[in-house]
Amino acid sequence: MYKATIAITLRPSILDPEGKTLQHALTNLGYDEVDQVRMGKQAEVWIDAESEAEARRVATETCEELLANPVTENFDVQIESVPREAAKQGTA
Amino acid sequence: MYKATIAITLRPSILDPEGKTLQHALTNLGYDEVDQVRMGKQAEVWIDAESEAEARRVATETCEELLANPVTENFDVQIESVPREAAKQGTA
Amino acid sequence: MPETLPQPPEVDRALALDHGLTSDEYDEILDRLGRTPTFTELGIYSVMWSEHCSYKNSTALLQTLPTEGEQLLAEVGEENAGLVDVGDGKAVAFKIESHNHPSAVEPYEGAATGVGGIHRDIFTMGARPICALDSLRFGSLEASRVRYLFDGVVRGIGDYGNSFGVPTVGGEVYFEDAYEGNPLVNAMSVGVVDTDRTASAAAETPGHPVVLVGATTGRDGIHGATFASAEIDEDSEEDRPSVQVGDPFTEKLLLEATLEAIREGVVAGIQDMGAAGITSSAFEMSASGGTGMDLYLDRVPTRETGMTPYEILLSESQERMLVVCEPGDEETLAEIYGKWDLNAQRIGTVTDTGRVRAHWGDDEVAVLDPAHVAGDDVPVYDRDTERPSYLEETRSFEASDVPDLEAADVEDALTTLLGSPNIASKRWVHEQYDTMVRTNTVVAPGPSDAAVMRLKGTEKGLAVKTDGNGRYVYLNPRRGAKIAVAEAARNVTCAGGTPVAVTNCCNFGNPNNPEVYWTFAEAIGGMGDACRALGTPVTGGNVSLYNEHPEGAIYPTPTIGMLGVVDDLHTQPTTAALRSEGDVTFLLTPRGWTHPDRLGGTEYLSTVHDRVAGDAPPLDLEEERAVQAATQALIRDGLVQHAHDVSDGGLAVCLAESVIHSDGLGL
Amino acid sequence: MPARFGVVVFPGSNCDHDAYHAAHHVFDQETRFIWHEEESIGDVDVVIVPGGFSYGDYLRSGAVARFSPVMQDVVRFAEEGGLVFGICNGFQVLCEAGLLPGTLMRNESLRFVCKDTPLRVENADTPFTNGLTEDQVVTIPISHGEGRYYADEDVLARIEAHDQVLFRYSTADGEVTDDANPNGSARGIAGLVNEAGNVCGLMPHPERCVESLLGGDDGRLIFESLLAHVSTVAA
Repeated sequence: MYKATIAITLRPSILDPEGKTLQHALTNLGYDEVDQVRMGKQAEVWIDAESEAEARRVATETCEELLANPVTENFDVQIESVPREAAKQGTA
Repeated sequence: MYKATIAITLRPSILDPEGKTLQHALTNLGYDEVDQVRMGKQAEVWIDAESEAEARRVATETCEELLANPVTENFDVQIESVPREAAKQGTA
Repeated sequence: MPETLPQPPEVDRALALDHGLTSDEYDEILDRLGRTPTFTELGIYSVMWSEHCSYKNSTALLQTLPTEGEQLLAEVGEENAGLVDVGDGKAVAFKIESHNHPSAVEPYEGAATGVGGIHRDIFTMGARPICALDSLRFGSLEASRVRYLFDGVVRGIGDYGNSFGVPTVGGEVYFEDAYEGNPLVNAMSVGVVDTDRTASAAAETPGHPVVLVGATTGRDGIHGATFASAEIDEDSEEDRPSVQVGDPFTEKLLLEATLEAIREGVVAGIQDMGAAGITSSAFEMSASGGTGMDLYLDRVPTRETGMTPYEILLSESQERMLVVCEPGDEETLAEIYGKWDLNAQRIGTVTDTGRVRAHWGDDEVAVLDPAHVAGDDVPVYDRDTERPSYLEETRSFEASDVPDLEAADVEDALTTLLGSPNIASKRWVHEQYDTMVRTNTVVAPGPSDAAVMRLKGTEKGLAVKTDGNGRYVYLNPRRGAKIAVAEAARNVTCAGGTPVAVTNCCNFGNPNNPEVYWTFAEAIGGMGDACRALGTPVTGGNVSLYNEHPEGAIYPTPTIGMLGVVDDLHTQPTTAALRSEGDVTFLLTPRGWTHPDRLGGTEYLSTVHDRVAGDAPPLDLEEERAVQAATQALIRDGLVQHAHDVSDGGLAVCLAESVIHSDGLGL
Repeated sequence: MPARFGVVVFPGSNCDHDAYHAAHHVFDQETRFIWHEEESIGDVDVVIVPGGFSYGDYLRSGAVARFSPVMQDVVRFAEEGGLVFGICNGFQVLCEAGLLPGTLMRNESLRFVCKDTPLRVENADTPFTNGLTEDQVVTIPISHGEGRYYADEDVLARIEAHDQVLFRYSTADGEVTDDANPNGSARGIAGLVNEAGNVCGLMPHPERCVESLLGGDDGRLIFESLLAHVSTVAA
């Protein structure tokens, strides 16, 4: 069993109102060191594949077909091997 | 300049309706290898700090105070050093 | 064979007290069973005898309320939604319920699951929800935690309602220091059903299969019911193992599947799973049917591994219902729910043993009498009462204690009132709600005293409103509760409707405090008086006790959900907005009425002079009924262009609002 | 010659009944629901992909719905010139399905917004707007949380060049300003058609304002345009 951790982020040129609002709120809370915030999504996908390469292929395809919007988003896939039963509670 | 990449995920015991629906959709699309999906958020925060430890402290505090909901979410902070001007376009 | 279980803890008095039961209640259980209860049985008693499920501290009082009316169809139980016949072969199911404690911990999910739960109470009766309303109370907006709670609650109500596809058309929002740390989130749903298509909530016939339909079961909100009966204190945020999470998408599927199953006639009995999940529906259906049930918990579709019978029985996973069907109908049931991608798993059978027996494989983990757990034998308490000492101080207030208003200050006072959070426009709130989906909204929130909804297929409409004023009830519980009913009826009348029936949500403090229980008893008394005088019987509702914050009890706050019928939808809906130049405005009062010159409990006194004192404003129920009857007659005769009730902020605010809502007209 | 309407129903759609009520009860047209698992949409002149929260709007509005079996046939119907009308969530589904350019993102205010909204007519020469006149202002309710239209600059340029924009958010007197833009949509775009002009996406809900009883009936003009187009094509 493998777990893909997929970061789905807005392409840099695209306006991110949520990031802008959070950066503003953090400055108000006194975090002047915070220069910019960009919000994205993280998908954790447990894949029952034979090999890491197989898991990576499946993860990449699920992004291209559904999880990421090609018009506005980039995605990055990290794969790790996880014990089987951990998946059920999503504790891995 | 440092960049914190923060994974904000639902605590395992919390129901994830979005993950449940997407896992179902992927299976319908023929991705039977997909055993489970959990959706979360990823925050990229550019921090103008003196050291990596300083950046990590700021990033962790912003999560505790604003970015993560303590009742339903866990968070994990990764820190990397990034060139200064890259921050502006968020391209790092 | 299901997996073997970890050894449950030893059951003793201390564990019972941990579970929120009192020592006397534990003795009552030992006496009734003649043995020590199993760990699972203890969990069942703790949740079913919580205030939230048993109403043990309020049943005695609630029974004094008028519940008869020739238009009422369903036999009124505290937990079921009322059913009112509105003619044209249609009946209206409506109810208001609280989700205060969960919303104090997690505002977004607390409010969302409150909306989901109240809609299930409606469609479990076979009715399709046509609109939702809410009644919200928070601490002062100065506190950032209050702003966080307020934003989370509004988003939760919006996201759930908008996705579920039922318009949120009305409500009220109040900000008072007394609600700091313990917000009130009351959600109301109104549904319509053909009178010959209603569904029963009883398990009547032994041998009928018992089927669990809807979402899978997880460890959500275990002990949510008991938690709702315990005061919120600093460390209560940690002892919540798992917050209940709402899934409006699954609820929409559950609604369509359930209405389809009822239409196909394969539902003999059905009950929504609210607080206490499988336990409450199984025991309540058996108690009202006078039957028993054999349940096999290992057949329940679970979302997490290793769940014990205790956890499965008490889980409050959302979007689930318990259905009883005739033998042989299980396949059709599974087919209908399967079409909507939902589980429909048989987990037991109705029996004639007068016991609910829960099994884990071959082991019996609980055998209890539904009458004792959820029926007539549940303990009922009549607490002692004591007139609160604070009344001495508040009633000593005289209007002369504050400087009279100089002519020069009138304008400032009015603008201060119009800008105060309790009176200012709530557009920021209701513009986040879909107020129009299902295209029945004739009068949406904003310019009107009540929302008016179209009843497709008839010339009629429904006027619906939520109302309550905690400050009035704090200053005079009996009169304050009367005013809550009278004002809700007045709002429905001004919108062109005739008040028909009421649902209530009683939000009070700790019942073991005699002063709190006095305000509760007095308020119920006043509510009964007003419902009798105005001819609007109570069809059901909800009680939420233990609403406290660090310094003491919240304002005693009974909120009223009023249902009215608009006979002619094309001519009678009326709003507060001035309509055309040259119209004449009248102040309608009882004959011989004179201004009582009293400022007690007014928004003016609180906002301009920062004082909460005096007696609640005067109210004569006979005069109120006469003024409303006159208004209804004037509207029916087509003489009324606009109508608005005088309430918070008095006549000045009432006139100002009429101008503000109009299209550039003046007065 | 009546027009035959088909209203697609996904799990989670909730404006399907409203579209059906408008087409069938208000305009007295033959109308049927098309369940998302049906392979064929059958004999229809206009397919309405209604508003709502298909699949709960999880991940992205319309992201999951586009894979429903019925969408394959809707795409075929569109490619053969059939009239496809995506309203609100339906607009999002058509973008995800590639029938319309660009995408709909979360409102810039980060809040759901539901209110009557003035729109300025940009192109009155399409099957959806032939009953209106250019620069006319109509008021149609919006109700969405993800209504911010976005497309890359080159795509926007092409859309403008082919006069594909039908409506822009405007003030009551037709000014397209930032204040009049409820969600931050690029160029104030509220609704557009594909290059062939037979597939339309519109964020506002015309089916919610076809009866004056509910406070306005500017939505009639769009339905009337569709009926007029179908009858001229058939004649």
